[in-house]
Amino acid sequence: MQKITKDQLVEKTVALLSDGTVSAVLGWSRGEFDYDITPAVFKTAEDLKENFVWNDFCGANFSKYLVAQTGKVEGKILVFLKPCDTYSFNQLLTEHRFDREKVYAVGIPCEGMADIAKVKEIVGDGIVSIEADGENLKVSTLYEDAPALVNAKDVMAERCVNCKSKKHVAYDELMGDDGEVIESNRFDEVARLEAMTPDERFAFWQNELSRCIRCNACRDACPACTCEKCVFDNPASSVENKAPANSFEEKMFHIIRAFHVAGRCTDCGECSRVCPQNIPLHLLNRKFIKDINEFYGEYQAGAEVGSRAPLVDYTTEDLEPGEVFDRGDKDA
Amino acid sequence: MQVKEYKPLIVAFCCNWCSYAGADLAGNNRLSYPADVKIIRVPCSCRVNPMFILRAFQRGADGVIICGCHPGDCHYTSGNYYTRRRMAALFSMLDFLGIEKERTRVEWVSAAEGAKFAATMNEFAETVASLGENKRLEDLRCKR
Amino acid sequence: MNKMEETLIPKIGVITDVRIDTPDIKTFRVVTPDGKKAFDHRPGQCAMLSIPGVGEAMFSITSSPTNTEYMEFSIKKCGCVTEWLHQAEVGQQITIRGPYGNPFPVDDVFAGKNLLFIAGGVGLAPLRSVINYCRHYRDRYGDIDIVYGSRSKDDLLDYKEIIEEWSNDAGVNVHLTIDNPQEGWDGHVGFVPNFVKELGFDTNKTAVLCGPPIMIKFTLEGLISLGFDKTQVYTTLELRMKCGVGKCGRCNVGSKYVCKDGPVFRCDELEELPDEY
Amino acid sequence: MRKVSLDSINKVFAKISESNKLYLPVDGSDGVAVYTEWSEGKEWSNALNTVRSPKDFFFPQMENLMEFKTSGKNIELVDIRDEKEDFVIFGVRACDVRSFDILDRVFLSDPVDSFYASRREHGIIVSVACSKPSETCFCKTFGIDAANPDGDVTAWKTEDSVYFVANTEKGEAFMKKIEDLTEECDDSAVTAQKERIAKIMEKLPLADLSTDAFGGGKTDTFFNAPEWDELSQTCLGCGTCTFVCPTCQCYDIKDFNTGNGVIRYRCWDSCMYSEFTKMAHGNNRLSQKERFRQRFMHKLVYYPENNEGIFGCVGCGRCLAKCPISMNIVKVMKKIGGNKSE
Repeated sequence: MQKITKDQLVEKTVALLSDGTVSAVLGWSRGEFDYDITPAVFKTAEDLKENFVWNDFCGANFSKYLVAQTGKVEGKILVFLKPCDTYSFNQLLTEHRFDREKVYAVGIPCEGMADIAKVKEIVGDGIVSIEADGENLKVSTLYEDAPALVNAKDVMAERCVNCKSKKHVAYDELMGDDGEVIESNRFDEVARLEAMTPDERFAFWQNELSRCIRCNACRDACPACTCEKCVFDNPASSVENKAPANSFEEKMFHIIRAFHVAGRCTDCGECSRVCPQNIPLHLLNRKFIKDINEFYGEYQAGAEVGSRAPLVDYTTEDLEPGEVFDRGDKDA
Repeated sequence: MQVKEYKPLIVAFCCNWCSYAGADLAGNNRLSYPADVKIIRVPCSCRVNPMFILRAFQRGADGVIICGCHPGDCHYTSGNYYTRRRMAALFSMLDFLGIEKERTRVEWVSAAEGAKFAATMNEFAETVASLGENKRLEDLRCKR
Repeated sequence: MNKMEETLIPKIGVITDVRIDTPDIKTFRVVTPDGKKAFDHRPGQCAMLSIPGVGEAMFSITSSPTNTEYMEFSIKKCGCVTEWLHQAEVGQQITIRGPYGNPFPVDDVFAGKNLLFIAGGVGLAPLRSVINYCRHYRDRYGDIDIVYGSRSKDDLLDYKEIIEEWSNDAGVNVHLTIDNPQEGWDGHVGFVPNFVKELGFDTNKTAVLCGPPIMIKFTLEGLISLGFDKTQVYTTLELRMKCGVGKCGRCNVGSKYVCKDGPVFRCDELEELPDEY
Repeated sequence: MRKVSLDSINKVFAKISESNKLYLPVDGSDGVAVYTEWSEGKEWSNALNTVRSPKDFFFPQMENLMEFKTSGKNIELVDIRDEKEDFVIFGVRACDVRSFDILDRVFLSDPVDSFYASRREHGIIVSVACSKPSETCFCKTFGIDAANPDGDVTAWKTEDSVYFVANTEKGEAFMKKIEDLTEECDDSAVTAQKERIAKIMEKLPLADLSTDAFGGGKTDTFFNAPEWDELSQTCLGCGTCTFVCPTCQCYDIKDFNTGNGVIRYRCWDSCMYSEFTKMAHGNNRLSQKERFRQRFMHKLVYYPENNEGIFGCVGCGRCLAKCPISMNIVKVMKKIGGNKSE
C-alpha cells in the first residue's frame, strides 16, 4: 500500500498546472486492467482527473523520458520521482542529458512496487481487478468467486525487495516524508553466483541468456542508455545485429550493454522489469557495481550530481586486473 | 585422420609507444615467442574497447592479452590507468559469466623489455594452451 | 524437398563493362557467367544486386528489354553497396535477382499516345529503359518529348546517347537543362519544374516523371497548372527494400508494397497512399 | 473422437518422438513455458501459453539462407537448404494456430518463400483448446474459438484425460500412430468443456472489443488521427511487441562475414526500430509516432485490405502482457476506434 494517495497527487498536479508552474505532467495513465499502466504526458486537469493513477504497479522510471520530453514541451514539465528514480534523474543531469530548468521534480515516497508475475503465481491467471486493501492487495479473478488477499510484501518486485534507498536525492518539492538509504541485501545473489564454480556460472548464464530475443527493451528502457545512436543500431559498427544469431552474440550484447553503463548504472532495475523473457539482467549491472565498490571504494551513481563515474576516473594505486582474482578465493 | 597439434591463437593488443616497441626488441634480439601470437598495434592500451576483445574471441582467439606502458609511463599521461580500471571490471565480468579468467590478461611491457615481452607471451600461450580451445566465447560460424 | 525456385537466392552476374557517366554515376553492364542476359524484364522493373558481405540493394534496370544481350544499371554513389560497386572492375562477379515490381504500361496505356518523359539527375536511369523501348517500337507511339535536367553539363547522364541517338530520331524532341550557367553550355539553364512550365506542353500527352522527390513534387504541380490530370502522370518510387517480393515489410506504404505493387505508380494512385514515401 | 488418460500422455509423447521430433510447451527453470523438444522426463506445461510464439517453427528468428565463397573477382553461391523432416508441434493454442494462416498469406503467396513453405509442409500441428483463458485474451474479437481450435489435430485437455480429433490427412496419420494408446470415446466431456469455456469467454474483460471500426479502405479514416501522438508518446521503440507477436512477419536480410566465406541470413526485424526504413538518402518514417502507427495500421487496416478483411492480429494477448510500457493493440483499438466497441 502506497502512503501517498492518487487524489493527493492529482490535487497537487492540477494546482501546479493551473497556476502555470508547469505546462505538462509526466505521470502514470490507467490501463485496461489495474496493473497495465502506461507512462503518459498529461496536459489538462480533465485528463489527469480521468486517467492519472498511482498504485502498486507504477514501476516505470520517468527519468529517461525527460531527455526527449524537455525538448518537446513549452515551459516546465512536472515529473514524479520515486526515490530510486531520483538517482537516475541525477545521473542524467550529471551527463547533461536534459535541461534541469525545464523540469519540476516532485519526489514521492514509495513503499515498493508489485510484480504482476508474482501476483499471478499466487492467485493464478484471469485477473479482473486489483485493489489496495491495507497491507494487502485484493485480487479478483475470473476463476474464483471470492477475491484473494495477497500481502503486498509477498508480491513485491525483486528490485523493491532489495530496495537500496528510500531517500530522494533530487526534487523541487517533496510530498510525504523522505526516507533513508537502506542497508540492503542486493548483492547476495551476485555473491551466490560468485561462489559457484566457473562451470556452474557458465551454465547459469547460458541458460538465462539463451532466452534473449534481442528486443532491445532492456536497452531502450535503461535510463543510463541514452546514446543518440547505439553501436548495435549502427550498420557501420559491424556489430549491428537484430537477432541473437548464436550464444556468442547473446553474450556480446549483454556484456557490452552492462559494461557501457558500468559506473553509471544506478541499479534502478528497469532492465529486468521490462525483459519479456525474465532474464535477471540486473545481476550483470550489480556485478559491476559490487566490483567497483570493492575495487575502488563505495560509489553510488546518481547520489550526487556531477560525481565522476569510477570507470572514467583512476588513482595511481589502483589494483591490477590480474589481482582482481587474487583477492579472495571465491573461485577456489 | 591426422590429428593437428593444438596451438592456441593469441591476440595481443600492444600500445604503440611501449609494448609494440618491446615486441620489436624481442624480435631484434631473436627471442622466441609463439608464432600464433598475433599482435595488433593500438595507439594506447586504453584504445582497446571491450568489443575488440569479444570480437577477437568471436573470430577464433583462444586468449587475449593487452600490453601497455607501465603505469605512470603512458605516452598520453593517463591512458593506461583507464585501461587498468576498465579491464579489471571487464575481466571480472567475463569470469562472472563463467569464461575462463586465464584467457584474458593485462601486462605492462616497456620498450626496453623485449625479454619480458617474449617471456610473457610464452607463459601466456602455455597457460591458454592448457585450457584448450576457447569454447565459451566462440562463434561457430567462424570456425568452419 | 525438391529444391524449389527460391526468389531470395540470386544468380551470379558478371560486370562486363563499366562506363563513367558523371562524376558520381557509373553505368554497369551485367551478364551471367556464360555471357547471357540474367533474365527478361519489362521497362521500369528493378533488380536486386548484391556483393556478398557488403549488402544487397534494389536498382532500376536502365537498359531496354529490347536489348537481349545484357542488362545495364546506372548507379549513383550514395551508400555502402553503391560505393563498393563504383570501385569494382570489369570481370567482377556480383549477384543479381529479379525482375521485381510492376513495369510502365507501355503496351496498353502508352500505346498510341504522345509521351512526355521528365527526368532529373539519376532519375533518367529508370526512364532510359522506357524511352529506348518506345524508340524501338517507334510506330506504336505518337510524339515523344524528353525533358532532362541535371546540376551541370557534367552531371547529365547518357549525354552521348541523348545527343547522338535520341535527338536524331524523328518525332523525338529532347529538351535539356542544367541548374546553373556553365561555360560551354548554350542550352537552357534552370530547374526542371520551371522549364516544363516554360515549354508549356499540350495536355494530349501521357507524362512519366522521375527524379528527386522535391523535383517530382514541383513538376507535378507544374503539369497540373498546364492542365494535366493526375491520371496522365506516372512516376516511380524508391524506398528501402530487402526481399523485393512484398514480404519483408520494409517498403510497405499503406496497403501497397513498393517493391511488388510499384515502383511505378500513377499519380492519382499515389494520392491514395498515406503520405509516407 | 479418441482419448487418452492424462497419466498416460507421456506414453503418447514417447510414441510420437520415436518417429518425429516433438515440441511442446515445457516450464523452464523460471516457471515460464517454452516450446521444447520432448524427451523422457519433460512435462507438458499447464501454462496458458508461451512467451515466444510458435511462429519460430516456421519463421525462425534467425535462419541462414545461403553461403558465398569469394575468390578474387569470383563468387561461388552455395545453396544450403536441406531436406526437412516431419515434426510435431503439440499444444498450440487457437490464437497461434490462426497466426499460421496469417503468415501463410504472406509467405505462401506468389512468389512462395521456400524456406517457410518447406517447414510448413513438414510441420504437424496438434492444437489444444484453452481451459483457462487469461484476462489479456481477446481472440474472440477476431472470430477465433478458443474452445475449438484448428490444426491438423485438435486436442482437449480435461482434468483426467486428453481428447483428440483429427482434422486433416496429416492429422489422421498422427492419430494412426497413437491408435494403440488411445481409445474411442463419445464427445460428451468435450462438449461440456466447450460450453464451460464459452461462458468464460463471455466474461473476459476484453470480450466486447470489436473490430467494426477497422478494416480495409480505412486508411484515410485513421492515418491522420490525432490520437497517434498521444498513443505513441512514451513508446520506447523496442521490439518486444513485434518479437512476441505471432503474426509479425517483417524481416531483415543480412550478410555475416565469417572470415572464410559469407553467410547470408535473415532475421526478424521490427517496424518499431528507427533504422527499419532508413536508406542511404533518408528515412521515410522519422519519428516513433510514424513507426508506431505503421505497426497498428498494418494489422488493422493494410493487412485486411490485402487479405479479404482478415486482421493481422489474433488476440493472443502477448503484447498486452509484455510491453514495457503496457501500450498495446487493445488500447490503440479503443482509442482510435472511438470507443465504438463500448
